[in-house]
Amino acid sequence: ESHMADVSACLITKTDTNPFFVKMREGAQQAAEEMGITLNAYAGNVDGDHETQVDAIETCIANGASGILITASDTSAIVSAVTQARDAGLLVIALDTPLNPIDAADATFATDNFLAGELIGQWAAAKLGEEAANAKIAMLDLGVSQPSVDVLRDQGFLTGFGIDTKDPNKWGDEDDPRIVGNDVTAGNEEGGRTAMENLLAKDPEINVVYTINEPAAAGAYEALKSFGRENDVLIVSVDGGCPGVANVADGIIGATSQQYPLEMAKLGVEAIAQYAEDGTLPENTEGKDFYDTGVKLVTDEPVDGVDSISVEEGQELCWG
Amino acid sequence: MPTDTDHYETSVRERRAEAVAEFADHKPSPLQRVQHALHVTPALVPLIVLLASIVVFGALLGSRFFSPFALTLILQQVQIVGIVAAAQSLVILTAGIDLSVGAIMVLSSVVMGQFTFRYGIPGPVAVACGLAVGTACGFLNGWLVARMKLPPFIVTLGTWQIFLATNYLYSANETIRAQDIEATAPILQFFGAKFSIGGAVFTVGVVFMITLILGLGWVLRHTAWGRHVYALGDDAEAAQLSGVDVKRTLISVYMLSGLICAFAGWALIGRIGSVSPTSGYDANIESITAVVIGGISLFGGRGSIMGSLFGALIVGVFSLGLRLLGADAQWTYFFIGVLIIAAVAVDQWIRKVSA
Amino acid sequence: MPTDTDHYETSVRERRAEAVAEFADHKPSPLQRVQHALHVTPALVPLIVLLASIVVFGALLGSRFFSPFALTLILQQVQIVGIVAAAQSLVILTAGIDLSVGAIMVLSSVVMGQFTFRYGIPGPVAVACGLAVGTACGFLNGWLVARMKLPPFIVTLGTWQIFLATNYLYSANETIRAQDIEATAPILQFFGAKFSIGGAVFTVGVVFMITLILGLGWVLRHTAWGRHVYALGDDAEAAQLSGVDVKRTLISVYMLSGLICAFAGWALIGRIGSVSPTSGYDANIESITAVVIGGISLFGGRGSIMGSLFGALIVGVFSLGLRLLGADAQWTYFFIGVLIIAAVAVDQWIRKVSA
Amino acid sequence: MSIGQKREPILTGRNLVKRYGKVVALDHCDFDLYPGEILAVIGDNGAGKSTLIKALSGAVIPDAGEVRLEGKPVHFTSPNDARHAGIETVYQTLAMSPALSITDNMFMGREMRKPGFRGKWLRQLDRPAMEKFARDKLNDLGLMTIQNINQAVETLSGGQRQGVAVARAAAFGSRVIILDEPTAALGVKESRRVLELILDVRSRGIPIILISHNMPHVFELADRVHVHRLGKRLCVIDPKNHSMSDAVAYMTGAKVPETEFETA
Amino acid sequence: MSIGQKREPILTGRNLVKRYGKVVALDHCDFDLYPGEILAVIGDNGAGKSTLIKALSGAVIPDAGEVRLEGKPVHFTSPNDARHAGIETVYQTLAMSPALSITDNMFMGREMRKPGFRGKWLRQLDRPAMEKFARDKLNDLGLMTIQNINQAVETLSGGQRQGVAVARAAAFGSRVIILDEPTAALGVKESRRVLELILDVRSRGIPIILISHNMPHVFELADRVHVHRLGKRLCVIDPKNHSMSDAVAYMTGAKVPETEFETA
Ligand SMILES: Nc1ncnc2c1ncn2[C@@H]1O[C@H](COP(=O)(O)OP(=O)(O)OP(=O)(O)O)[C@@H](O)[C@H]1O
Ligand SMILES: Nc1ncnc2c1ncn2[C@@H]1O[C@H](COP(=O)(O)OP(=O)(O)OP(=O)(O)O)[C@@H](O)[C@H]1O
Ligand SMILES: OC[C@H]1O[C@](O)(CO)[C@@H](O)[C@@H]1O
Ligand SMILES: [Mg+2]
Ligand SMILES: [Mg+2]
Repeated sequence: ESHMADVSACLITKTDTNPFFVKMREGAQQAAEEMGITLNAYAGNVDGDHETQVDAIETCIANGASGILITASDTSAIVSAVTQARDAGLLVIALDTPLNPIDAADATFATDNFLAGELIGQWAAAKLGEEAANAKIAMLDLGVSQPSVDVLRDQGFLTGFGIDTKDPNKWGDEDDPRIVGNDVTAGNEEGGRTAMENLLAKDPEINVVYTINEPAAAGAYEALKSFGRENDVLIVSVDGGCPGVANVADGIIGATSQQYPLEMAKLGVEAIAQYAEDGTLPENTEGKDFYDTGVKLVTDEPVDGVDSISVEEGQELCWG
Repeated sequence: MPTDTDHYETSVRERRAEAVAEFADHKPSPLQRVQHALHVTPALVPLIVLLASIVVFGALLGSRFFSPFALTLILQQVQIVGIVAAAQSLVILTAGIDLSVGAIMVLSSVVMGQFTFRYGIPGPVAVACGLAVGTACGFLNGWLVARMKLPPFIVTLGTWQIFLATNYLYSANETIRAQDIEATAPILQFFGAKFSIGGAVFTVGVVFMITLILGLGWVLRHTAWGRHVYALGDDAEAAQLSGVDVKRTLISVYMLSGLICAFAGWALIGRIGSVSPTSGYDANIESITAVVIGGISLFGGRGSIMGSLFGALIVGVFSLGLRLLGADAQWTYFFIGVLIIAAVAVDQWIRKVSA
Repeated sequence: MPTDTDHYETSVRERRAEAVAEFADHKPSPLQRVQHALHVTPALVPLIVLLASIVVFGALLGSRFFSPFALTLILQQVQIVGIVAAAQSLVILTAGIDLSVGAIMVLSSVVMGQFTFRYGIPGPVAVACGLAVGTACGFLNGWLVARMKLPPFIVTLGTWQIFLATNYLYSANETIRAQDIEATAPILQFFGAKFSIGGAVFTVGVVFMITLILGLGWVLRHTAWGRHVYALGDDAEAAQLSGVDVKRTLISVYMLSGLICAFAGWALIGRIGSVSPTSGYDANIESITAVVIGGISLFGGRGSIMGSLFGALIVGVFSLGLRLLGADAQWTYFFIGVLIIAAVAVDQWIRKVSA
Repeated sequence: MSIGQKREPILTGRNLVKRYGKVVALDHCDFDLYPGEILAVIGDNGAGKSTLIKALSGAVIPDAGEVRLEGKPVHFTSPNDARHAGIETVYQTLAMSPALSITDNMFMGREMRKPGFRGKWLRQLDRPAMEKFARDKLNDLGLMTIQNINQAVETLSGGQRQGVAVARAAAFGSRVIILDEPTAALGVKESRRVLELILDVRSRGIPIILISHNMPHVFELADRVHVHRLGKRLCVIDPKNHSMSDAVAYMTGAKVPETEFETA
Repeated sequence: MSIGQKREPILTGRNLVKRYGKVVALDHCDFDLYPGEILAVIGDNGAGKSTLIKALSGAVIPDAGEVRLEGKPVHFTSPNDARHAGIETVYQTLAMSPALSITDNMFMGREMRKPGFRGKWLRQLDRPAMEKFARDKLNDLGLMTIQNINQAVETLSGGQRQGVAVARAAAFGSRVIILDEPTAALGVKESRRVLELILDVRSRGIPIILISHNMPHVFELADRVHVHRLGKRLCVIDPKNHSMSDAVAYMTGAKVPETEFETA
């Protein structure tokens, strides 16, 4: 459609190295091509790089974009810049990571991150059975600024596992003795490995590892391997990228909550196109304050009471 | 005391030059005249580069770039680095370097925020406290450099870590939300206040940055303190002997630098709306980059503070221009890297021939 | 040529000292003897600090810390910084600095990975290509410093950005998965191979780091090239006049530094299993920190490369020790900051009195 | 000029001590300068000459001992203190900032401020006044024709620099002028120019302390010669009654003087 | 020593030119050194003396002109080239690395390697051999009793350093030894020691080029005096037939020589 040619959208991700965001970008690019609109993609240098995202938002405003898709690194701090964009008439959609407050964006297309955490928590608890009472858990979180996605997954996991989360808006304030400790990973391999090592040194008997995402899980696995613990520790994660699902197949990760970034990207681009055409705003999922793009637990060792799909099914749905 | 001997060496060289000058050819070529002009006006090279890059991106991008809106957006995007670069310039003029600028900036902004929200101190008082903390950090740097005679690079490498750790520990990594600040202590966001003239949008922070740099330029040129800063950067031993209180001047420079960084922290709240202890991580490298591209010598005593404003703007023009072109952000870094090396190579060339 | 005059100055001072020594009291106090010992063995201070911190954390944490397991874990955690610090030490011994070490490391590791997976080149060849790229980056730095006579700080500030941008642009930000590497080109993970002796776990990377530093220590002490590196760092002009090919030696130092960084890139793949273009962001500052704590003078020509190993280990001991104590990670940075300043203050003290 | 032992000295040092670590640079040193005279200070390298004049000019604070100016004890803690008291020094290294202008250098540490608000509150320099003063002083001394009083010192020749340094001292030094090796490393012609400058200053009645290794210069100019050895004054000799080789013999310890004031 | 104009010179320079930007440091300069002689080179500051000897010793590559050693043209591109040809230089700045040992400094740039595998492949230095050689050479010259041949040069006194520099030159200089202002900034006693050293080296038959501003030293030691002015050789004089003031008058242009070889 020719009238779409001057419509443009922006995609701003946390980094452009995490395969999740690489896929998200590809998905958005493809959707944009199909719709006949222009897409400009920007990213922070590292997970947590807030200023670069602000600069990118401003660039999108200057560029006369119709809307912005953003996975925010600092979910509170980004709000001012987002408000500025909305005031300038742009549609702002949070992808993957809700803003704080969530209604600072016009819409949010995301995994239900709390549910994603809860699923792997429930699965891990059921997997251990009786032993869950004596578990030794390592929590590999994202970053010290505790962005919403970080808190939701962590607290979801603990809830699913049956641990009191104290303040649900904050990780690290729990006092359950089963938690060996929290450490941050920046959501990448290097951080995952060092954090895992630190926690192992604290307590070599760790047998459950929660990880914020699959790159961090991969790093944690390297650490466990170097300590000869790769076979007797349960790693759970979130993402469901093809490499991650392959890791589940290989028994490296016990279970992972699969997200659908291509869906987020596609929906986001479509929503912007729609908005540019007639000003329609996207709707939320029934009963939620965001549009839930869905989450499925991927494992080959299903447990009672927790819905899951097989690795084979997971591989069909996976991305990257 | 390398400065002592540098001076000696220079004077010996000068003397030699004179004795031989008698039989050397003296008519300057046009190229030499250009070099001379560049030598006496150190901010000229970055200014030319700045204008050239605006013209090039303007040609490539048309009105998307060459509009009051986009051009003033650049000002907004460089304001933090620009303010910090002013602080960095002062320190570098004394032949020092300050790696802790970013940490002082964030720590000060966190103090402003936490004092308001944790202790319920009124906004203006909290801001004053933040400015005082920045100045105190600068004092610590200055004291270690001037009194303990430790190398600035190492001192500020150390205090960088110390201030940043203090910032995280004190703030408990807590972001203070823009909405809360707006409700309780809007003065914290003062530097973010906007006004527009035509399509051009200015913020208080941008006005502050420009005023600050013009003001510092004036002070450096028209007050005794300013002359002393240049003198001690040029040759600390000579300055001391000719009556400059080197230690006091040095400490005052680091304190002023700390204060300016605290203002940058205030401006940072205005820019991002919230108080975020994780911001400004790269401010030290970015400010040094601006200063270097701006033509201030890392060896001290030479260069104009206007240059670092131009340096910061050049980086801003490249960043926005390339982003608008849809180029991968990495190209910006690539070109900035090339620009840094080119800037110092040109500088070397100017010095060599006009020496 | 400040080195020239430094030399002049030193020789004049020495002469003066002699003339007056005749009527000065010469018996050294015990304190002076300690200072002398520290002066002639520059790695002694960091070694003492290292041992002391192991003892303190051992006392606080008992066997959790004071076990072969935990102690060798520290070695694993510092291996990358340790290897990069070896490269950094060489450059700093020549009175230079290399801000691009981290960028060279990542770029090399990405080349190793992409050459294998994008072009299907066999692992060992791809590794060799990665090592060659690292060396070439070092050559560019060395050429700009030695031939173009640009200041190392600025050159490597520029190439840092250039190499890092190249890395991102070339890799298209693609991470290569550990399992794929294991299947296709396990040699890329060679440095991660581990073996244990008792509870102590060693990796090839750790062994490489230690061998590298011992080897470089030997080369610096027992070959002409090593003596030339010290000589030119001490006084480049004097070294040139007394027959050292300063430019060639300088370039060779930067090339070797690049090569070592490429090895660090290889070791990085071993450590994180995968090839990730975002790793090693802080390697430059961490390596400089290790070198400074290790007692190598930023002014060149003085210090022992063993010192930087100790420096890296001190940082590692503090990081793990404080984590195990349950302290916030930020305390590590705080103490490292204090340590940096303390290290240089002690260094200054040693020089002053034994001068 | 007579060797005025009976007159009151203008500047004296008594029992001055200065240690640098294990080095004793001044070892209970005495010193006297009389009005209107050129006093040369000679001595071997490292004998402590520069340290002595630094102690007299506030650049070094002695560990012990007393300095008196016109009979009154003074305690200089910086070169500026001595300057305010009218003692000006041209140091061995000239102490100029190469990148700054002649005017800036002449006024370094004692800049003039504009009158009124701009001076008091903005602390603005009074450039025109400073420039005029600098130009006048250079002319007064018949020094040289410097084109542009605002040119950077680094663009001057060595001789011109030395001239500016001496002019600075002469312009502000109302009581005593101290010159540390003003001709070292200078060519023959340029040395001559500086020597004439010194005589010129003396003819205006200001006493001068001249440190030099150059015996012919010392014997040509000085009224009295203070011989410094091993951190203290060995003796003071009259150049008219002593040969250069005597002086060198004293300096090096080859010959021992009978009394401190050989010529008194 | 006779002024051997008839003998073949050992080292000659013809029409040497060296420009630094707009400064012409060597302006078609000629130079001759004869076997066994001490040739002094004198001239005002900046006349180009140091540049001349740098051109002869490979530290500077002349823009034009020719250098011949024993009649054969040579093209030195680094100090090491000149060294290999047997020309050793003690530069004005001594050119030593303060933090390194006496041995390291003596062998800088021409280190000895261990025989066999360790030398060839590991490139290991032969420290014992180097130390023995260094000690022998210092003793040979009856130089001084240095306790520890491995002590850092920065721990030596100025006189000792100068000694080491001269010893290095004497040890390796088989054809020519060049000394640039070896006594500048040295005390009287120490200067004397260095002068004796020079005579000592000459007595072993090696010709010496001596640059100095110190006329008494020049006239005491030199067989011939090369007067350098404005970048070239103005004349060569015999110190036995000329006074110091003649020499200074030539140097400064106050007097013009009749022929280039006044004494030839
Ligand atoms: N700042 C200092 N720190 C340490 N030692 C010093 C310092 N200044 C001077 N000395 C020492 O004090 C002694 C006296 O030095 P001083 O400069 O006064 O000698 P001088 O007679 O002026 O020598 P010269 O003729 O070489 O100028 C020397 O041994 C010198 O090394
Ligand atoms: N590396 C250089 N770069 C630029 N100019 C130089 C260089 N070396 C020497 N010159 C210039 O060449 C001229 C001759 O210098 P040279 O050192 O040869 O003089 P000299 O006769 O040895 O003087 P002195 O007696 O002071 O040692 C001087 O004008 C000097 O400034
Ligand atoms: O770093 C955290 C980020 O990583 C992901 O899990 C993808 O790997 C995202 O969903 C999340 O925002
Ligand atoms: Mg002196
Ligand atoms: Mg010379």
